[in-house]
Amino acid sequence: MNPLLVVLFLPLATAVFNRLFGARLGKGAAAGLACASVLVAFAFAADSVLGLAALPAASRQVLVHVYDLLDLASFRVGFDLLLDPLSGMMILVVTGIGFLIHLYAVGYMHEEDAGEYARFFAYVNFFVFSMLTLVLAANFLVIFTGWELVGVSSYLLIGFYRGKTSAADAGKKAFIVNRVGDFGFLMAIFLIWNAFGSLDFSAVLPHAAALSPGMATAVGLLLFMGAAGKSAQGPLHVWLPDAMEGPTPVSALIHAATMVTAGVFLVARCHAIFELSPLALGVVAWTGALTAFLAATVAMVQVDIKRVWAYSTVSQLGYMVLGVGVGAYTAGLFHLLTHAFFKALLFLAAGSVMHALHGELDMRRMGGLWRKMPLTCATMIVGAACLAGVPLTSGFFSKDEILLMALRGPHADFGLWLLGYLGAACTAFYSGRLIFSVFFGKPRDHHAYEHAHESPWVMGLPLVLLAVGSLAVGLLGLPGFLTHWQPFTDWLAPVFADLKAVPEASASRALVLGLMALYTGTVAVLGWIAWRLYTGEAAAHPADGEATSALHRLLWNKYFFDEAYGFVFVRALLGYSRWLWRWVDQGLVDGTVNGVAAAAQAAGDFLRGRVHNGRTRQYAAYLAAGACLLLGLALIYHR
Amino acid sequence: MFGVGFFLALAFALFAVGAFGVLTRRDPLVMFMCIEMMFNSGNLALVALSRYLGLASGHALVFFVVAVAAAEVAVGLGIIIAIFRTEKDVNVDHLSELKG
Amino acid sequence: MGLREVLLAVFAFGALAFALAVVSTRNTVYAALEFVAHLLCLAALYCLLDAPLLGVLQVMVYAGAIMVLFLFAVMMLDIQETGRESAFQGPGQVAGALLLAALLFALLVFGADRFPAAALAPAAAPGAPGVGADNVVRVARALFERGALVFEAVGVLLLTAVVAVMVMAKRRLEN
Amino acid sequence: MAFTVTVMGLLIFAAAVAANFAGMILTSTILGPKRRNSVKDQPFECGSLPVGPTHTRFHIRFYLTAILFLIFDIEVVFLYPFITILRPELGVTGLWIMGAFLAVLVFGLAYEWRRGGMEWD
Repeated sequence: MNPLLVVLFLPLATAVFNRLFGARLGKGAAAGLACASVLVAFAFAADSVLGLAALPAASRQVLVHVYDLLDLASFRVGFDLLLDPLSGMMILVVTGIGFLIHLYAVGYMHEEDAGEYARFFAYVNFFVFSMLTLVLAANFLVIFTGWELVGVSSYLLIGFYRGKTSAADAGKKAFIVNRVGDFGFLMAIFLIWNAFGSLDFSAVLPHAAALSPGMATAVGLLLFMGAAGKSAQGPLHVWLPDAMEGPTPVSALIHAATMVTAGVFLVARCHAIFELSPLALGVVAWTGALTAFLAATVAMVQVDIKRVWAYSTVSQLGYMVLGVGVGAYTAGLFHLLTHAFFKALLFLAAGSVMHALHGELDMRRMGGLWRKMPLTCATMIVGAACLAGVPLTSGFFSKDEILLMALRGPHADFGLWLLGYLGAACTAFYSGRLIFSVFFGKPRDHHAYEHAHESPWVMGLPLVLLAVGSLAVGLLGLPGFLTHWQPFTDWLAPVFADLKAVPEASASRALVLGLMALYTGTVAVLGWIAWRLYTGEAAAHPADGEATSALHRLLWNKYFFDEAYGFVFVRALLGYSRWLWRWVDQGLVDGTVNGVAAAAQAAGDFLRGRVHNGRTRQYAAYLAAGACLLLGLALIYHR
Repeated sequence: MFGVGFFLALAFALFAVGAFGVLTRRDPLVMFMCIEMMFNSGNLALVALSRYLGLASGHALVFFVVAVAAAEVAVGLGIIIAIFRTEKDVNVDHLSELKG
Repeated sequence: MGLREVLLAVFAFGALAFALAVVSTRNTVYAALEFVAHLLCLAALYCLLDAPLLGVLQVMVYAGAIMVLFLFAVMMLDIQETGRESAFQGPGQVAGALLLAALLFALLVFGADRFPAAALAPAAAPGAPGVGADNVVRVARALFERGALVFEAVGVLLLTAVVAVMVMAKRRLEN
Repeated sequence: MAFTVTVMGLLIFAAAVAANFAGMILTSTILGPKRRNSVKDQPFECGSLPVGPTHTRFHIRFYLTAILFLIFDIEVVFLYPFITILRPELGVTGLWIMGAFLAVLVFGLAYEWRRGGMEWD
């Protein structure tokens, strides 16, 4: 049996088992089973990827046929899995980081009762299965199936605390906003089927050039609509911050490391289509850049630590989308990889703080916690350094590469670079602000401070491993002028071998070094500002609702996106509906309809007495007569 | 004489007889038997066509039809028993409570 | 006309005759027994059509298990009441039903006649599913290689049926 | 129109069947002796009197048992063709397929057992 099947179906099997019997097994068994299944899946994934690496570079593609989903004469879709360098990287991320998060959750969810505990692990395992389906898909039907399964499992996980209305609402919001994107994705799939007569990647992507330019743009934009929904881009980002209602390990798993990267993955997977359409690529890149910048500015003023990281996730996803949008697919995916590590770390560390402070998330009531929880503090500083792009951390290398590509890559634009640079500056500021407010300075809430404690080892161990990983993963993609050892680029090279111009940035070494110096300086200056502002006795946090300026109010309210949606979609729709109801419906339609309806009701009453009379055999007679009618029609009209 | 046409005609005839039974009998059990008869006529057509086209997939289909029919009979008879043990009446025509 | 043809004629006759008998018999128990006979004739026809496995299936599942259920159901209901009335209802209804059934039959026959003759021409030698062990193997391949998922679905369907019957019958047991 | 000819053959055949059927019944009704008396109409000609109604209603438990029988009947019917190709062709995959099927059916059995479908009192 192919090891990929184990990777895919083991988490599903444990999910089903835990949901059915986990509550009776007790907490230890349920959690142990869930963790073990993901660990085994990781081992098998590593085995598959090593097997893939042993193949010659040009033939690193393994297709696994699991089952014929549909086998009609003209339309055949199989449940096919594709293992290539891209999906290989993704399954390692999903199972590897997924395992660490499982481990962390063992400690984090410990206070739940056995039933809820088993339910949690069942859902998380189900999520892992869904995500693996998505990344391993070998055709558009399977990837869409995975896409929807991810949507369902994230709905279940975000709304995990089902007693809380806000959690249930957040789950629904995530689901509905994602559906908007999915609509685009589905339309794109229809267009692809129409154009190619097949949904297999192998039949579509290598022959994408057969698409007319207009069709390529349409398909690209619709695919990106799906990607934007999942990856929380542009106007469809509103679900992600609310999704923090889920348990913290869920935030780390779904909203940092895996699910939200699906959009980036999709664009990279379908790059052959995007490359045909400069317009579609432009939309992708500008959406990414604007999202990166705007979300970073919002993160500067939020006081809920999980919410800061949520907006930071939106912003970092913007960078990845910017990367793939300027044709720097490898750079975008490298940022995806590094971000998966450090953002999972940051969320888990935030969860650890929250755990220590009994659910407190407001950074205005923290401070000085480094003495109480040194491990959490150290690991979170590592994560924040990566996020902010402190030199020599993984985030520095990956973000640097994207920005360089935005300035000098095949689809570069100065405006894209500027937005990216400003966003990076904001990132440095809010990362510093959060670290300094939470861990340094004087404790602001002495009661909470006294009761704070370091988390147990099951939560600490994943933090340490992720911190080490966050630092080490940068080595895989050092800048080109430092070394020729480029494992990440080389690994993904077969996937992007079809690109005409290899996106080798046409930049001189002086420019690269100058940019690096610029970023380093920016990070240093903004970090220092944050230190001065937030470690003092009276830290510069305004209270709730106290707006220091119009700008602050705008950012505090997240650019009024939710309010705008409320106004445009809810209020306007209601108003329009009311107008329709009053005039068109009641006046025009009802006037006509009431007459018809009265007649219809009379006819209906008559018929109900005669036709719908409860006599079984009479119904059977209608059935037979209908069959005769259909047969007769078929006989007449079939030639 | 015994080509595929003969068996198809026999299957059609059995189907028509079954339909006639469903339309005229009042005993729900006999109606049910007639429905099974229509099922079987379909099976007969499948077997005959498989025989003359040299396919085994028709046989597999008959397997599934029989298994589904078994499940259907189990539930259907369960429903009939449940209804008629409360109604104390075994005439379909007297049963019109479930109408809208 | 060899033995096979004679047997085919006899069992085709039997199937049709017992079908008519089921429809026209008043007593439900007799109707059930005639239905068993009808099913046995069909089983014989399957055997003659080179489908011995299906013949066995027909006897075991239909004539065996399903009809046992029918007979239990008959025994559980009080059948004396209907036995007295005529099996059919008024002459108008019978005529209408007869008309509908005849129409159905005619349409089916004409429909089959419309079928391109080429489609019905034997693809391989007639009787290709073969007799004996080979037939079983071919059917098994069709069942478990292409139809594995359907097979599992049938399992779930049977489970559903068991649960449904339990729910309906259990209420009765508890009363 | 060879097919229609066959159908005509079938129809003639059916008419012959019906005529034969009717003829036999008619002959026996006409030719058979019809001498009835009260003793002959009794259920037992040996003289013992029948007690209670002849139709006794079965309990629903029989039905539940019959359902179990049906399930395992189907199972056996599927097992036979399965075994013929298990060794050379299906291998371990086949065991998984059948294992899942059997597990589902055994689940049904367990359910009926748990709900007391097999208790006789």
